[in-house]
Amino acid sequence: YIIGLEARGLSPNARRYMESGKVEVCEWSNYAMALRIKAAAMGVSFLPGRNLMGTDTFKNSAAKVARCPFTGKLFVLYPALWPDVAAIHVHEADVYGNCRIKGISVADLELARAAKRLIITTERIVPNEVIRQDPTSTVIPYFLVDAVCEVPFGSYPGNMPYEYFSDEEHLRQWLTAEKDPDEFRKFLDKYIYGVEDFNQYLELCGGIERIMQLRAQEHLILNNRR
Amino acid sequence: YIIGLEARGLSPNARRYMESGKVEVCEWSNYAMALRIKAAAMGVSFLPGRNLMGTDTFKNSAAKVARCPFTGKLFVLYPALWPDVAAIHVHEADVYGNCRIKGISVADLELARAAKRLIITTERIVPNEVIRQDPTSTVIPYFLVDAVCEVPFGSYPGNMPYEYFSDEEHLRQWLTAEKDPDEFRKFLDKYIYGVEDFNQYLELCGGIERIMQLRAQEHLILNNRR
Amino acid sequence: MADYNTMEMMICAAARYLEDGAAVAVGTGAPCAAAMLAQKTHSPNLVIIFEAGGVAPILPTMPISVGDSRTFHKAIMASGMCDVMETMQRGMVDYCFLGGAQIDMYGNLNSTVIGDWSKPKVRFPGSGGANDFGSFAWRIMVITPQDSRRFVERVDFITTPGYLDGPGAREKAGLAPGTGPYKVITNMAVMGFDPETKRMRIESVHKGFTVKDVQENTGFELLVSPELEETPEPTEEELRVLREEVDPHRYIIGR
Amino acid sequence: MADYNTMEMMICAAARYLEDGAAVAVGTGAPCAAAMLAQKTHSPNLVIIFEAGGVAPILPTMPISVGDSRTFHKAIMASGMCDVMETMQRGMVDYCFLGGAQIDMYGNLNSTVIGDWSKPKVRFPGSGGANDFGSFAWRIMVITPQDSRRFVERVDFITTPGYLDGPGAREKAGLAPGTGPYKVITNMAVMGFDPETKRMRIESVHKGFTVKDVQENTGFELLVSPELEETPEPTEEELRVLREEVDPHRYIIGR
Repeated sequence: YIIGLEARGLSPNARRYMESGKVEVCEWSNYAMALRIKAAAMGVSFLPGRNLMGTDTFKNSAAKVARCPFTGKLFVLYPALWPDVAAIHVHEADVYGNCRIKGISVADLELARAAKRLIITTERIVPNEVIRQDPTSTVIPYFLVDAVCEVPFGSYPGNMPYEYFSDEEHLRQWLTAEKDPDEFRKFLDKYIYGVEDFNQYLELCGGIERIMQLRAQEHLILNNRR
Repeated sequence: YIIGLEARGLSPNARRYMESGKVEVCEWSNYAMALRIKAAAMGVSFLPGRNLMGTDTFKNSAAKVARCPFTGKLFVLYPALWPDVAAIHVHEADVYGNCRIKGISVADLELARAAKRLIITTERIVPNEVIRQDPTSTVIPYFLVDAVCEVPFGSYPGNMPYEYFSDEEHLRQWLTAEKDPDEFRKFLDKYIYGVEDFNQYLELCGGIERIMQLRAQEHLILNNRR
Repeated sequence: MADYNTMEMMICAAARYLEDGAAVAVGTGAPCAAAMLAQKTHSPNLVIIFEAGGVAPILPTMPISVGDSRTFHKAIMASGMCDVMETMQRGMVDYCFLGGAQIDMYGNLNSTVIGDWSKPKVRFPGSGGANDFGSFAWRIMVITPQDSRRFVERVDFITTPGYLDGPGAREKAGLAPGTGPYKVITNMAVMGFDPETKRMRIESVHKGFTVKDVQENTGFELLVSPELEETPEPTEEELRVLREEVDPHRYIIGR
Repeated sequence: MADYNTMEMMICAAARYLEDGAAVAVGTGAPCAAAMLAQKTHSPNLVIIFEAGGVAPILPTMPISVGDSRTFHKAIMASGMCDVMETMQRGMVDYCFLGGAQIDMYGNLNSTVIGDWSKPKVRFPGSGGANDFGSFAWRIMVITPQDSRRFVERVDFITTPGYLDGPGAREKAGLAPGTGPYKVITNMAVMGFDPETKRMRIESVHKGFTVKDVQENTGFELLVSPELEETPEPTEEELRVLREEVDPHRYIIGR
């Protein structure tokens, strides 16, 4: 679970929960988590890494230390992690779930292979022939996929490379609302519980007009619309 | 070392050596070798796999068996392999060595990351701006690369996807020559030791005319030239 | 019934085991022909996978190498060896096809040496991807000639695991439970494996051959299935597709 | 000399350590600004790497997230987290930048909790990629304000390894020999680490500050380098590039 939002600060709501003692916490690192998912993706129950060693992060993780039987060097062993469900938003997918991603993939390719159930949302559905015309571009094959949903702008308010930038104003509003539980409840009622579907949410946030602004931002085009 | 050439049969010369007792042999499997290279590419000295177990292939490898500390399951552990030098032929590279490959990559991406020295040969050099325009397509970054050589048709007599098919006639001639050590010597003198460079070798084999035939074959175009 | 040769018989028999929607890892040659035939007849959604990275191609012709361009012609993905092998290691591939110089009653395969390993009489390529396929796929299929020099009491070298030395041995070695040799298809018969003893048994005999013929060309005692039957012959349609679409140049069926 | 603020001073001081041709793993904020500044001044061939997969971008503006589009704008490669982290694990990245709520005399960093871990007074994000960076990069750089609540005798929680409990401790824990904290850059001084004891020491003090100022704002005893000097001030050119090209909106330098 991620409570840090980098340059945007911490999620106040998540932080409150973490400090409340209501949730049990386990420490890992980004690569530790990626390795755990990669282990599952490779079909093995553990993988070695040379991180976490010597730290309290290690002590409060579920990882173990072992020696390499060939070199005698110490390694941290990470247990494989098989997520029950993963949702990945991609640029293009065919109706079967063959997917293409443009730009960095973080740990999505490993995640797609590790998850027990995989939901793909896609900016656009493309014909199977398009996929088959350039198989080098496929990064997730259909047999890993349980559902494909065409959700244009589905990464909003997040950034979708080459499509639209993140909506920092909306995210700021969200994080501000989180500071006060009542405000946060109101925010959620309006934007999440109060809407029928994703398109309604998008409409509330400025709809296609807003997306066009974010698209211009993504492409580093200056504009004076706001 | 590979002595099997699949549908083409075995290399008689390699087989002779293997049977002569002059070379020491160690057994692995394709995925075992890929895992060994992948371990090096990941920066760890071993990786686990669920193959080789229970077989004489395992007994005559240098792999070891260990239990997963989390699940108690048995795994074969493979020692990392850091090749001294690797040579990889790619479709496009810039002068710095940023590379693009079209089609399957076998274990080349892992190999590029594992090798101590990496030589790239490329069908064509492209400007750095072309690489930077589509960073998703880069599979080998320049900082892994020690040398870049522009060698059009450099995969000949092998297959280069989307460029030209393998020259089965020439390969048959080669394998036939290998059956007799004297014939093989003559073959090597003519085609390898007797030429100044790769382009001369290509010329001996039919030059650009032959490549055009192989290109037609690659693209499944029927032609009557031979 | 149409005339057909031994190779055609074997390919048609093998193809029938590949049900629609299954995934099969193949090499070049007869196994690939069987997979193509299945895909062009009863299993249009068969997923054909090549170890070098080709996933679900629409094969235009028989590949010469498991890594040539044909193996990912109009494929859904052109990936790499680790991705394919790890897909298999996760248990996502149902069938694989293997061959070998020797096979024993437990379906163990030898494609490494004849004679002593350190001083071989004959040296073969070794595992290649065979051990991986045989370790990872749920069901191992073998196409090979019935010959007592091939069907031996004990293989000189276990390159690829069958049921090793009997029931429970694969699991004890660490291989995934429920995996192992499934069918051995020869010029004379189709053999399976007894669920209790994991020993090879004759399940069907091709037209023109008898159990005795099969046993005489086998170097160990074969069990016989209680439901022994005659192998169905290739149909006209199977032969037509095989000859016209799968292998028009008779690279495989002309052998 | 031009006027400049604390943040500008820290960024300029940090940028100077990044020599041409080096590789540096950064997050968002001041470290990224320092890397951009270095690249636009003395280190045009500096390789900037982001943990989510962006490799050697030409940064058009400051990224908001380590995974946003800016991090691979005109990059040489848009890869993924495993590839980047494994590149670091292979020892191919020279520098990384880290921060934290607490740092101790051995350069250990805490970005997890203040107070007891199981009942934290304050909960921070935890490692994120910090432990990985601090384990893999050759040299750890830290930009942080000089404050005795931050510079503590013993961090409440070692999120990311510095020299742990002293000489040889990293190696004993299994971390690569020769790696560890390198420079800690604050509003008052640049600190390095004594090669023998691995303890933090003052190496240069910024104009307007004294060793005493630094020590008074540090919760443990600092060593002082025998070659103590005054930190060079930012040059006009550095400030111009920083203000006009790196951070024109003053996201970082306006803090």
